[in-house]
Amino acid sequence: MKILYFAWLRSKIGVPTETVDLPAEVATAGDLVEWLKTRSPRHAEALANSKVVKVAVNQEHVPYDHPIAATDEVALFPPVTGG
Amino acid sequence: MKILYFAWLRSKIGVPTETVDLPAEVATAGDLVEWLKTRSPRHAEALANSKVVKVAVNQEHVPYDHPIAATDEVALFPPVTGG
Amino acid sequence: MAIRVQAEDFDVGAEYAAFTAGRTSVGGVAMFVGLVRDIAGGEAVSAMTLEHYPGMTERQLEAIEEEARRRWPLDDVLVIHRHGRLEPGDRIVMVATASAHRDAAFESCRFLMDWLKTKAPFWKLEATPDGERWVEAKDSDDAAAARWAE
Amino acid sequence: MAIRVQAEDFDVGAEYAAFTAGRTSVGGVAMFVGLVRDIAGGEAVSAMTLEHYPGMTERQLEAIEEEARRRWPLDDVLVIHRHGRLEPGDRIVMVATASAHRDAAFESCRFLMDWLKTKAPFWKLEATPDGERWVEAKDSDDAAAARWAE
Repeated sequence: MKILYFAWLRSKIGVPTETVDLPAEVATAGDLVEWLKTRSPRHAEALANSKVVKVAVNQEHVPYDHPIAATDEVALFPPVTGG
Repeated sequence: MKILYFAWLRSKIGVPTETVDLPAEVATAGDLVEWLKTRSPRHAEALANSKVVKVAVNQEHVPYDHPIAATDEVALFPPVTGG
Repeated sequence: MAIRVQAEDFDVGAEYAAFTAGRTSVGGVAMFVGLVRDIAGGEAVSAMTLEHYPGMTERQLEAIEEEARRRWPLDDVLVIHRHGRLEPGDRIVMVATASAHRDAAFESCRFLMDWLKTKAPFWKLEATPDGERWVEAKDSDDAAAARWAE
Repeated sequence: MAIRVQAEDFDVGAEYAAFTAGRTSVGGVAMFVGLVRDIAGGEAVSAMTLEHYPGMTERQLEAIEEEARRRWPLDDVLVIHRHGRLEPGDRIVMVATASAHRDAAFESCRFLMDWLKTKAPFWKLEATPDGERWVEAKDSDDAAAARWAE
């Protein structure tokens, strides 16, 4: 699965994108955020406060209970601040 | 006293402005509207429905109980429709 | 601050450029431009003539602007209103407000338009296939202005 | 209809002119232009960099526009949002809506700005004397967007 990071999530994790092999038990957006925390201390720190970690699946905002599949484009980012 | 008419009040009465000598008993904007009705059948018809006859004294909107003096600039017009 | 009542057309882009030139404290500019429609009340309109009360118009617009500045923190306000004969598609009015904050810009711009429609002494005469007719004041405009009563 | 996400600046006057050219059924155009302020949260801001999520940005803006057209009778909608490095006074965003009626134009323009601030994937990085900092989302923006919940 391809994962994109934006804004301070990107700079804290240190890469704009990474490709991961998901274990079978990671079924939702929320599962993914939890699982990503175990990848490195940088991931753990960046994703510590899930209130400010938003998830988009295939370019649509989704809640944490949204299912994810290996072919999805998943993006993690802080609350948006455009306009 | 100089009186100005605008929009359909002007076209119904037939003049944009007229100068009148007020009798002493005409003390308010409302008195003036009533008194003007007696000047001609055109005045009477134009001013028949006082709901749609607005009064400004010295270029400020005023209610009918507003006092008027001979030196005031008084204007009568329908509800405004600009913008 | 600028209040202008004029027969001449105005250039929205040039007005916007002058309004914001050199400003770095403004976060948002809200603008409204009112135009002559080719249809009104179901009838075709070929032209519109705007009559106004010179002197009182400027006075009322200045009072409305002062009220807007009292209510919202505004960097600047622009109101241009035309009079005379206009055709469909022609610009009638432009209001622009600048503020550090977008809510203040949006609200003051709408406030100015609502008050202008109910306080500024302008009257519209429409030319239709059945002849000329004076536009009647709308209850909805009074209701819109009443929203802002303090 | 036009949604544009671009690094280049835009010309408000030219956009307005193109937006209204040849239209005679539009009674009002509401516009909002968002600009970079030289101060934010009490600190001087020398520059701002807007990051976005290409693809999702356009998708979200199109969805927001569709929603606005569903809610109000609009003749046209324009949304331009820049990304990249900007300086104080620079334009960030422009929204314009055209309708026969001014309330529809005003409300839809504000709706678009409120939703854009809470849904469109843009992030602002401010350069201040203390270094760079990511702008935090404001509760007031969420509250503004919540106004429009149906």
